[in-house]
Amino acid sequence: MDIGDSPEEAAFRAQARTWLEAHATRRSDASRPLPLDEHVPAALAWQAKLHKHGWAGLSWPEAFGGRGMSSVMSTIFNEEMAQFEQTLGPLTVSLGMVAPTLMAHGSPDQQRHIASMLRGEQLWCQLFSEPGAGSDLAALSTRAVLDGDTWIVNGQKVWTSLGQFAQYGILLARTNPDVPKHKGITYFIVDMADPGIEVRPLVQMTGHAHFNETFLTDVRIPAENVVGDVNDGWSVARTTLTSERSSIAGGGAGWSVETLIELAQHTGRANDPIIRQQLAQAHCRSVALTAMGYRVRTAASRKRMPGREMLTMKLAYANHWVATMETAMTLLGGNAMLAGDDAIAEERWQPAFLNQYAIRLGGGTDEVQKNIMGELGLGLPREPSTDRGIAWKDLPT
Amino acid sequence: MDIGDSPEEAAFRAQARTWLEAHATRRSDASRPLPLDEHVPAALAWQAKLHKHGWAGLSWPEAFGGRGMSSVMSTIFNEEMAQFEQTLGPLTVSLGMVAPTLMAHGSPDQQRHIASMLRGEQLWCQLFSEPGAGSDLAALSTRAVLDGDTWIVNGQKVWTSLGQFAQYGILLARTNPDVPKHKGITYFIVDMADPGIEVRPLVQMTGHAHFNETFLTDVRIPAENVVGDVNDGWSVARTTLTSERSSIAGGGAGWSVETLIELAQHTGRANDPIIRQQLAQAHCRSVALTAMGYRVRTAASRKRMPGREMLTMKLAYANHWVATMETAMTLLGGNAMLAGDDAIAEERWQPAFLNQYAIRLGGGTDEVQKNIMGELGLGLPREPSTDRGIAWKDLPT
Amino acid sequence: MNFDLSEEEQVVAELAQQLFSDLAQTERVKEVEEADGFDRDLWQALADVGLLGLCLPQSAGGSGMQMVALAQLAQAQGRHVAPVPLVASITASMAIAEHLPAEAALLTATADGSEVVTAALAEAGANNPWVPTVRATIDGESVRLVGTKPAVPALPIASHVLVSAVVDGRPALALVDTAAEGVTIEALRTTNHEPQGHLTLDTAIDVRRLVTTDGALDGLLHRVLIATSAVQLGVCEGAVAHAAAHVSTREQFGRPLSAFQAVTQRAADAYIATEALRSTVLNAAWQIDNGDDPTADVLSAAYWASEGTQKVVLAAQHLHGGLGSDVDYPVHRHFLWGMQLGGALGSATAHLARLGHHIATSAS
Amino acid sequence: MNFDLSEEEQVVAELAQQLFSDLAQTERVKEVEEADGFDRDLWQALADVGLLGLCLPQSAGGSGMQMVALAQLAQAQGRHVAPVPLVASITASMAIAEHLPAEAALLTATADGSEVVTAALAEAGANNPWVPTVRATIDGESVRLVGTKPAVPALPIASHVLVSAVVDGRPALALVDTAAEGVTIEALRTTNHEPQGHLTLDTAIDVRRLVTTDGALDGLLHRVLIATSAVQLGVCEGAVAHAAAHVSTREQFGRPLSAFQAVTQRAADAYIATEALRSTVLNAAWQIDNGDDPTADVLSAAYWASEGTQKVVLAAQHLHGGLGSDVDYPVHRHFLWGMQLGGALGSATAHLARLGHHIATSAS
Repeated sequence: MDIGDSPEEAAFRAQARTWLEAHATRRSDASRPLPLDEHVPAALAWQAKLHKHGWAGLSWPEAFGGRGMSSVMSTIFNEEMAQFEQTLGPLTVSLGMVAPTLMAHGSPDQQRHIASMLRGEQLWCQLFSEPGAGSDLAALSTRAVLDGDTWIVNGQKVWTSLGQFAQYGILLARTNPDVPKHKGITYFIVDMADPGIEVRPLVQMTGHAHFNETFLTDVRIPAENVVGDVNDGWSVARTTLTSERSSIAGGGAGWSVETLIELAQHTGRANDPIIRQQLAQAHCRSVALTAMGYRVRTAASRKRMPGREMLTMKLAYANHWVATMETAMTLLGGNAMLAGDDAIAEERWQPAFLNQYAIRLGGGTDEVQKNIMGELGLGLPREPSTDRGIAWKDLPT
Repeated sequence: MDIGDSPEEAAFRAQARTWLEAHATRRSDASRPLPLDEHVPAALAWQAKLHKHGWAGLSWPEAFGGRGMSSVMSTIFNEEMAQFEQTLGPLTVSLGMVAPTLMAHGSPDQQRHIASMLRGEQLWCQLFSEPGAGSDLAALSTRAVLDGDTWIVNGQKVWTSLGQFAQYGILLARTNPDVPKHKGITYFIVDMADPGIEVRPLVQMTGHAHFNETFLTDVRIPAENVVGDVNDGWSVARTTLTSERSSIAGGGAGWSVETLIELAQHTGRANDPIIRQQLAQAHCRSVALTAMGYRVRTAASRKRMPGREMLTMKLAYANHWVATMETAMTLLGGNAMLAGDDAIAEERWQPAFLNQYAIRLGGGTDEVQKNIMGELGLGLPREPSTDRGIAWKDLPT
Repeated sequence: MNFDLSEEEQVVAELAQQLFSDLAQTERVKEVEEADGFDRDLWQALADVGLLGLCLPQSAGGSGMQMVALAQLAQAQGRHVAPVPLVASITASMAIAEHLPAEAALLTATADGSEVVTAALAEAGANNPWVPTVRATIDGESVRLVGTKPAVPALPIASHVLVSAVVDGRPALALVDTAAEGVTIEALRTTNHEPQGHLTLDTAIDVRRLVTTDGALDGLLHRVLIATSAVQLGVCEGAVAHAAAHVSTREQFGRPLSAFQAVTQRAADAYIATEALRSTVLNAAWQIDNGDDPTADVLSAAYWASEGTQKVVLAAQHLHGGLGSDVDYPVHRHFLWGMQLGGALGSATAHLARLGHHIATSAS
Repeated sequence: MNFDLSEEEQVVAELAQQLFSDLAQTERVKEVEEADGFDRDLWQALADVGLLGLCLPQSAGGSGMQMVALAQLAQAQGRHVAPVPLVASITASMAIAEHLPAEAALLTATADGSEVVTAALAEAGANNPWVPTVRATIDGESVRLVGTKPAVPALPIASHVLVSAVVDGRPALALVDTAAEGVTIEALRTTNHEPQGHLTLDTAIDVRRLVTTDGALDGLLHRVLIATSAVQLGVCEGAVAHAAAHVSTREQFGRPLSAFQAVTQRAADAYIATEALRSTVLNAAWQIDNGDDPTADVLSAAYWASEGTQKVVLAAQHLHGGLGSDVDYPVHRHFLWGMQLGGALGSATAHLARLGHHIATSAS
């Protein structure tokens, strides 16, 4: 066991830091997140720059335009990049979910998108969730019917992150209602410019609209846009969902304890023993996340699938987020719920607090994750399912 | 709304206090619980004395030898009695569970036991739980077969509190295996002196044996000892179980916050802000329990069934117990786990801590209670049952 | 001993519930949110049935009731998340009636709905409302007030504000006309759309508007804390009801969400927290009206209100899944109210710290 | 970056697991509990395969390994709740080897199993082991030691004890022969049957047995905390495994307990707490061996060990229902060990308080 950088890793880290110092802006107290409509083009431009200088797709296979390095190297680069203002947040779906799925299941033609993503030319969104299918994603009812060599799609999707900015989407639709729910789903690539697609922003409590509802009316998708086999979309989707969980967990230690300590100092509470206790707890959670991260990365670099570690880390991360926000809200006191320009450090704490549901729900609710953990981690038998083997069309609605 | 005593209640309280001062020993720092084998006869003697002086069965109907007063009066007496060393703890099953059941379901002959209990002449125990039937009590497999006018019983029971001291037991046994599990159970009175009964103490972590295993081998029970109807024992048992829940919840505010504050002072930690925070939390829990008690008593005195209030209180009480014990263990620090004579205030904290499972499990686990609360309090539909309508003998084992 | 409501208290509870369910329906609440966050029609309706004067003396056109009755009204408001400054105006007017009986005209105006009064109690920083920072200096017939108060509820719509201040090292209450010279109000946006304002004072009032009676600030804080806790109780009830309805009807994996134990257990936890709050709020309200020293009971209820409400509204939110945060669904208002009110006069940890000091001191 | 065990560390883990599963079976553990709580056969077996000398220098017959390896051994012990004073003896002997190299004979005797050593670190009252209370006074070649130490692990069976003391206001370590004059040992009964003793000192030692090196006490405390945390990790693993087996086989209401979500969710929480402990213990062990200042990492792991282990063993206990407390079922030992070890060198809140001070100081 050796947590430190090997000499090769240390050299790479130094090289990364030097390049970043020259090409990016170091984070400071004055750093503020960009509004969404500026953040998306900025992230694409940053990705293009990374690609131009050879820092994109570090651990991706060379065949897909990557550098073929170990995943430890890309983590090192991300650790260094996290100290700068430039982020790739809006590209999470594209780089973290779509690209790995296309690498595993895409046709050669479809895989050509990967290079475009790597160059920062494409933004993708995910059209999976539906108003009637949340945790039970496979119950989805958006229909796709084959007409010659074109699929005609009708239905409604929800929680489409950045749908208003995306050029492409990955879409799950039901192509055979006469078989059990998991067996009649197909995975498509859809062009978001198709006239049948209408994206409507969902205003959240924060007043922002990160998410959208997406209405699909006679959307026409060419047959070659099916990823994997027709009716086998569920197994393709599993790759995407596993990648989603990794990117949420991999969000890193998230709210750094330093930021929380600063808030405590700023509000004059850093010496309050109760607050200090909470700061120390935050530190403990963050140490655990960091150490869990070591395990995930070690497994990944040895080509083991870090499934259990990832699940644990995702749940630990959600707990950390919620508990940290509670401390922050306590520190902000009567001012915690001031909105808009009146808020203290508004762009940081309050929306993050109100958005905690996204951490808890995204990539599967805590409850669903714990059930999976019971099976994978503890070898517990599954809860009996009441809908196994029943054709989708015969399920109660 | 009026939380205080009415003039009549205040007069009764004063009268009770005067009598107790004259006949009982006020609790002090030197007070120590008696060992079990002294506690049982002492409780019976105390009950006899209460009866002799007209303080027994205060809220029981006069027909059963009670005084027919409102339940508020008996609570007032119990509140006053709690400040004295004398307790009726070992009679909880007799007075709190068996007597109400016999009042509701017993034959006139069976109801004659009630007067004996009131006079402190009888100790009862409960023979319900089995090694193979815990939360799922109705799955019990102790069999009773009718032979002429005598039932022959064979089986094994567990968690028999004070079984080694009891003269009588209440027993659930299966009398018809060919119907669904709740429908083939009969409720019996059993004489614990029957030669077929063997009571074996269960040593717990505390080193004490409050509980027993009870083995029943060809135990002969006369037909007139059936309480209620044959095969209708489940509905009789519901009365007993509801009473059990009440007596656990009614245990009062339990570990008084004063005792915890004393421990904090004794260990020199009363000014530690973190400890003080925990003391304050304990106080808040205790205020909530006290106020919940007002609601339960008000409902009872108006002849409303305080089912939901009781459930809530039982769960709140279990939470209070566990959290209080955690604070106590923190205060005791390195000495917390010293055993026997080496323990600090051993009879108080450590066994109580180790015994927390009894609070959490007795009268139904927390999980079972919360499911009931979902139904009763929130009107949620029940979880689908996988064994409804199946004959007991056909259930998987 | 009787923990049931009296007939009079029951009438208040029913009247309030009826009024809010008629007049504070979701569509109307939304409309008001998009305007200035104060429903004047509802306010007038509350005045017309006598609920704004509920706790004022009969001489001022009131019904002379107390905290247990006010808790019923506040609870019904919370259940419907109705946008009116009930707690602020009624508790402030109770303090005025008690300590400044000469202000009869103002009291009548608050009872008939024509004027709103409020109190400025929160403090900047660690928010310890028991130790005011506004300085009051008596100079003959006049009192000079200098200082600031953050996030005062209803300030932009109030005609008068009762300001907690310190005079000669002791707490006092000063009644200030919001239109007077030297009174600066900066209106604030809050996440739950409730009107609030920062107050800056560099002004003078008549000495007859200064209350220096022992315990006056404590009494007002107790009432505000418990009336606010009662609103939170209503907020919890509403949140739990929304969540129970949602999980009973929403199906996943072929059965309603409520048929999953993980869901039931979380909903039951929310139910227990709500019941603990209900019991402690009623107890504290009664103790304020009748007890010797209600401090420990008030702080206990305030703790359950801050800590418990946060748990309950988070659970309700979580049980709604993504829908919970969509502003087109009503449950998010309960969440925002729960969060807003929880921190208003100190967090759960602040209540515990004060209570810890109180019980450790009383015990020794 | 490689968080996997090295080949050498892997060998230790496997050897330890093999030995404990062969020699520390439930029946044997019970037998030892009923005697004096020290399994001498197992101790000798550990010595024979070289595990008692695992972290001693080769000159003393040891293997010269460090905390990551010791954590493997301690974890395997915890998994089997094996009654031997491993942590006490190995960490004390590591400190002796580091600071008192002249004690070669004693080190050889600890490595070959013929003698047990321990350290007296806990303090009475609030139990702050970082500030010792035993007073050491140097008088030429001799050092006078006066004071008491509560609940010292393995004291009744130890030949020597390393006592934390204060000399001229600075912490020190003093090596004391338990048979010397002026050394009083009062053997204690503990709930988990582990031998412990109260130590009273009014004695003198040779000045060459006093360690005044800067950081010696901190170093020893770090090692004891992390080795103990590793035992707790093993205790958690064992408890979770028992609980998973129980809920998978025990049927209620026609299906295994594990098919109830309330059960699965609680078991999953225990699993997460165990994994957090695993990650932080390994991290802290590595930091002790290689880092600059391991304090924050050590305290974080100790927090997870105290707080998390208590949660895990309570959950395992609860999931066993009444059986959990029956001394004939093995899971109760995990409960008792978890509770015993959690308070040994300060509670979770004490670790947090120290950590809070440390990070607030480092940050400013």
